[in-house]
Amino acid sequence: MRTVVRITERVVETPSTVTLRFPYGPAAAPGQFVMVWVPGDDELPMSLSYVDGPSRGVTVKAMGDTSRRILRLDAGQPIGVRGPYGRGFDLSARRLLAVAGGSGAAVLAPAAEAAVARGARVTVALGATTAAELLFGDRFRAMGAEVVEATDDGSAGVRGFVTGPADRLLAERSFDAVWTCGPEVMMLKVVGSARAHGVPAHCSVERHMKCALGMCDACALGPFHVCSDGPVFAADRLLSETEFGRFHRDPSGRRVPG
Amino acid sequence: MRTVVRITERVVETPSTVTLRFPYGPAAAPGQFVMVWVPGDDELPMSLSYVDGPSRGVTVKAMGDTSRRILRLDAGQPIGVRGPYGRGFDLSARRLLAVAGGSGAAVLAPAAEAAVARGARVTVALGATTAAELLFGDRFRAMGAEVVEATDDGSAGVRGFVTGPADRLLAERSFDAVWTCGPEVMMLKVVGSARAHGVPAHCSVERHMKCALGMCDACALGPFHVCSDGPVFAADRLLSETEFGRFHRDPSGRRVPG
Amino acid sequence: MAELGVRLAGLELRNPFLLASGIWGESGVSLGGAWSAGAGGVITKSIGSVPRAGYPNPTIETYDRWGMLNAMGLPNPGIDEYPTEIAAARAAGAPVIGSIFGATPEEFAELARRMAATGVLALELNLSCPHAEGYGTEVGGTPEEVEAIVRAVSRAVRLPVLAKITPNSADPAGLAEAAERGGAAAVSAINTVRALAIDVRLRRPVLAHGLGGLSGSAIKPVGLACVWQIYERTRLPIVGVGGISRAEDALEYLMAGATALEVGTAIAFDGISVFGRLADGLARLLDELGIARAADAVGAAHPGGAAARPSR
Amino acid sequence: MAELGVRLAGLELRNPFLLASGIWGESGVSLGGAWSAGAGGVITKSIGSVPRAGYPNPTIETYDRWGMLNAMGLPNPGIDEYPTEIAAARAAGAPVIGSIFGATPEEFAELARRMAATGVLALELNLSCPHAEGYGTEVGGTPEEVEAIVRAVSRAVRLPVLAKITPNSADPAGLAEAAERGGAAAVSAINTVRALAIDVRLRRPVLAHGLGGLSGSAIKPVGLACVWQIYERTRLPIVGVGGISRAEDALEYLMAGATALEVGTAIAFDGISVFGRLADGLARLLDELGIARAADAVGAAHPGGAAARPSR
Ligand SMILES: Cc1cc2nc3c(=O)[nH]c(=O)nc-3n(C[C@H](O)[C@H](O)[C@H](O)COP(=O)(O)OP(=O)(O)OC[C@H]3O[C@@H](n4cnc5c(N)ncnc54)[C@H](O)[C@@H]3O)c2cc1C
Ligand SMILES: Cc1cc2nc3c(=O)[nH]c(=O)nc-3n(C[C@H](O)[C@H](O)[C@H](O)COP(=O)(O)OP(=O)(O)OC[C@H]3O[C@@H](n4cnc5c(N)ncnc54)[C@H](O)[C@@H]3O)c2cc1C
Ligand SMILES: Cc1cc2nc3c(=O)[nH]c(=O)nc-3n(C[C@H](O)[C@H](O)[C@H](O)COP(=O)(O)O)c2cc1C
Ligand SMILES: Cc1cc2nc3c(=O)[nH]c(=O)nc-3n(C[C@H](O)[C@H](O)[C@H](O)COP(=O)(O)O)c2cc1C
Ligand code: FES
Ligand code: FES
Repeated sequence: MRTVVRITERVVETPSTVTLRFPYGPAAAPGQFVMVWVPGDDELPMSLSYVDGPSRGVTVKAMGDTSRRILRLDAGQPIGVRGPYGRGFDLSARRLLAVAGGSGAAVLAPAAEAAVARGARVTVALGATTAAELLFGDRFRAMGAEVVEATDDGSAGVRGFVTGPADRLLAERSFDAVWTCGPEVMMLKVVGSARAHGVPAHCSVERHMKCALGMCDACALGPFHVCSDGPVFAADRLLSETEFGRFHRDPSGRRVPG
Repeated sequence: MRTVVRITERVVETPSTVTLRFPYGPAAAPGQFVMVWVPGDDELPMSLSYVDGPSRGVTVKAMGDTSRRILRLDAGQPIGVRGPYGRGFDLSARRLLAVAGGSGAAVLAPAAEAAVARGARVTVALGATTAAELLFGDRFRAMGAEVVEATDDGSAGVRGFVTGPADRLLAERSFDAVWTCGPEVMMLKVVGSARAHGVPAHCSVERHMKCALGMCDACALGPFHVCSDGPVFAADRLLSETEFGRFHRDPSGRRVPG
Repeated sequence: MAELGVRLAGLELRNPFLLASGIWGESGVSLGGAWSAGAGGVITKSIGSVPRAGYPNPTIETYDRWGMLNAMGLPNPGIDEYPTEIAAARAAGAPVIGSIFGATPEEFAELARRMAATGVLALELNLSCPHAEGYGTEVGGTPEEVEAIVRAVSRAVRLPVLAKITPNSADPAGLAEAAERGGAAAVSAINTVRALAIDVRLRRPVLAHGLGGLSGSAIKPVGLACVWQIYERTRLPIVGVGGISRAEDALEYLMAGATALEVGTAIAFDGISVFGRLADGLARLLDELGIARAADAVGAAHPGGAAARPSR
Repeated sequence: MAELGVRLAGLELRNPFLLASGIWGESGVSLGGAWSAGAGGVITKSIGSVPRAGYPNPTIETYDRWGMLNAMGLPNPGIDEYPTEIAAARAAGAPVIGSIFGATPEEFAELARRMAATGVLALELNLSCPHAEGYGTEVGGTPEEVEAIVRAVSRAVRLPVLAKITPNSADPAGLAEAAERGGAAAVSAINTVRALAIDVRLRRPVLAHGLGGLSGSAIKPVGLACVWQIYERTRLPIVGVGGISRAEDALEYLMAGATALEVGTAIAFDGISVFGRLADGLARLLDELGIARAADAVGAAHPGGAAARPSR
């Protein structure tokens, strides 16, 4: 039940991030992910960065071997796609703060677009190591969102982690909801700020995935399976009911810290 | 994919013939049959003698062991039913002659009812060994059909085979179509008369059945499978393309005369 | 248009789709009908030494459109009467492969001689019916038995011999290796998978015989695994069978290593016209994938393709 | 309401539906979750001596809603770390059966000792994974192997031992007989059926490992046949597994001879709430058929019912 599609377009978004576009039929919601099979290699979960219409897309950051091979794929090459899986974002908030670290903007961009389409006002705190790595800044601006940038090296926006500007925005303004996607320690901090300011937060969580069907237990996170109950979770439940931010499981199912 | 149903009513139609009624859902057309499974015994093809509504029925004549056991079943007993299978009668004729021998009336009665409901004028030539064995005479009369009877012993109607009155009716009146069901030699004669008078005839044919799905070849008749291409056939094709009336196949697939 | 013709153990087939044994296979006219509907060739019902009525009904059970259970019990008219049917099938122009079943190598050999005399182009040995006492898997369930029967038949006739093996084995490919040693020209895989259905309201097995064999889409993955392993462990041409109902299924089997294919249960669900649709569909699919000939797809999913086969 | 509780090899289960090994079975919280969702008990993922990552993805393929193919490759955290998970499952109140896999009788025995120490109520031996090199069917494919492993484990621990056997055998019931000789308290049948899928567009097997195991509705008739034959040839209680997703499926297995049941693939298609639906549905179905207790249905489809079992 995989569909083999050919990549129609390859867009270099940042030095380490590439978007691959491909035709894909099944309806999807922002926040959902697909399993992308690179034949002869591996199959990885990837959020849909383009969710609607005939041409979908995933935006891949160079991490380990497989992601690096994925982002070297070019137009015309076949990949296997199955999904979409999981539950996406609640799109009902009117005043939204999206906090993205690293490739987190890949899932927050389409979700923010959908929220804007429903009339939300969106502010984005966008973080990266350096200016060139800021992902989808223009895409956020094009949808009418206000973008506050942060870079580790200060080459653009505020110097330092994006959690700083995020906390400041939460202190200065009123939001109905915070969405965040990025490294787990970043998300933990953002959730802490949101709590402090009484704003409900949702996180898009990553865990090792195999079946993506809520069966194999690879992505177990407390009482949840990230593939079917997530990847987007209410932060409150993540903190009270799971080991979020403390440990995850490696492919053997062993708990490893972090 | 059998449905197990409980017999709701048992009606003795003639000394050798019993109707069993039971609830059954799937839509059926007059002339179609079901496979009736008597648990612990056998599964036999039986035409639906009651085709519509929630309560269907089959009308069973005592032949060999299994049919005798079937007609001894009583209300409350469970049977397995699958189907309906096959193709039924073309109901477009306006002036119809139905020629029934033995249990043949079981399939011709519901078909005639359907034709009458579409405005046809139906004449029935109804044959049996003796008066008490005439099947569904009242049912035919109740639908407004004219019934001409024939019995081997002359105890009712014309003495002799029903083929006699059938031939006479064809000679004296105009019909658009002849339908016949009964012993194969009887049907052959009726088809002969119909041909002689230029009236197209259709026969409901019996062959040994196993799968009823057009697969196992048990019911092969020339290029046809009675279970899926029949049981109702245009007489012309039966005579020109098959061994109808000359031989059939036993359960092993061997040709046996008759 | 892609070339569908394949060569199987010396037979030239206009397409890879053979009528599977036991479906439309008792009457010669039906065999001819399958050919007219577009089959590449036809395999007869398995024929034995004497007529057999088979088991009483119920003989089949179906599962939606993905599976079927049967225990026909090898009904067949017997070898004495069967030449008439072969003659009718040949008269219709069909390339006929005669399927036989027996209880001993000697009975197989004798049936093979008599079947060969009818003018069939090849023989298929049913070593694999899972529900016939004294036949099928009961005589073809071990490599030793398979080898002995195949050898007896190969010595008795000049025709190519296809050994049809069972998936109900710890090592189906080992049965194929045994067939290869015995002199088979090809191996057909698979026959049905041992199975059972119970009617909970009647508290009894559905089939009169109790145990039966599963066929249809449900067993396609099982057949593919057998073909895959046989491809890697023998040099025999393989006839893939089990759950083929769409062009994709057919191409899966070819790429797993099958040279020709058999189609059975799909005929119950989709009618005999499935042969035409399969041939058209396969040609289109090959075109789409830029494969010029069905034969070029054989074994293509193995790393190294045809080079993956053992050499001798 | 019909009584659903059953007694399996000394364990009292509130209903016959056990979580099958390999599904929701790595984390103790998940095991507890299956219990909370209504399972009668839970079986852990098969645990080995050392952590194993399993095969790379793709590890699964699905067929509509009637089947699934997997080759996970026995990923598991290893017996050193696993006691924490068992503790979490037990804390949730779940009756836990520990599944283990090893390469030799000695490794099985050592794992059994360590698993027993975690407080599980019984052990299930995975003698039947069809796609793990050096484990599963490769060490439990013959009666001799099954007997030796079961004997080694039965001697090593006091807990009831369930031998989980493979359908990929000429004679699965013979494997159950061997388990009985070795001292098993019960036999679980079946594990998945050896199978393969090919992606014709990519010209390669879908699963990274190539061969995998078929599960889900497609194998229900296969599992039923195994349970039926084991019921007739051994006196062991049987745990029926393979394709159970509706109450009718469950009752089929009970009537074929199973005392308890395992549910796996249905969880992927229907969610963990399938346990609640199965229990409710079975109770209703038993009521409809006038069967007072699930235990009364066991073997009911055999002529003679429980009397059909061999006596000793
Ligand atoms: C729901 C979800 C959505 C994701 N969306 C995106 C996205 O939009 N863009 C993006 O770049 N990345 C995304 N990822 C992460 C992506 O799946 C990979 O984890 C990442 O690309 C690193 O893989 P690798 O094989 O290159 O790294 P490796 O060096 O092989 O491994 C690095 C780490 O990647 C993780 N990983 C490897 N295989 C898997 C797997 N099957 N499932 C989950 N994690 C795995 C492991 O934790 C491993 O420690 C998402 C992950 C999840 C769970
Ligand atoms: C399409 C069709 C519709 C039929 N409709 C009716 C009907 O409405 N009422 C009715 O009384 N009978 C009907 N029959 C006939 C019925 O199926 C049996 O053939 C008949 O009842 C005799 O069965 P038996 O087992 O009692 O006879 P037996 O003594 O066992 O056998 C007598 C003959 O019955 C035939 N027979 C046995 N089993 C089968 C079988 N599986 N399929 C076909 N024939 C078989 C054989 O030709 C056999 O020689 C129909 C048959 C067909 C094919
Ligand atoms: C009703 C039926 C009858 C069969 N009879 C035979 C037979 O006589 N000889 C044989 O070798 N195989 C027989 N088979 C097995 C088929 O030839 C084939 O191997 C099997 O059904 C798998 O293919 P399919 O899924 O396309 O049906 C029979 C199968 C069915 C369904
Ligand atoms: C993803 C997956 C993983 C499995 N892992 C194991 C395992 O570790 N040990 C085991 O004994 N069986 C394992 N099995 C087999 C199941 O326990 C069960 O026997 C089989 O799937 C048939 O049941 P089902 O049709 O209900 O899934 C696994 C099955 C699946 C689908
Ligand atoms: S990936 Fe298998 S349960 Fe989530
Ligand atoms: S009964 Fe099987 S083909 Fe008609």
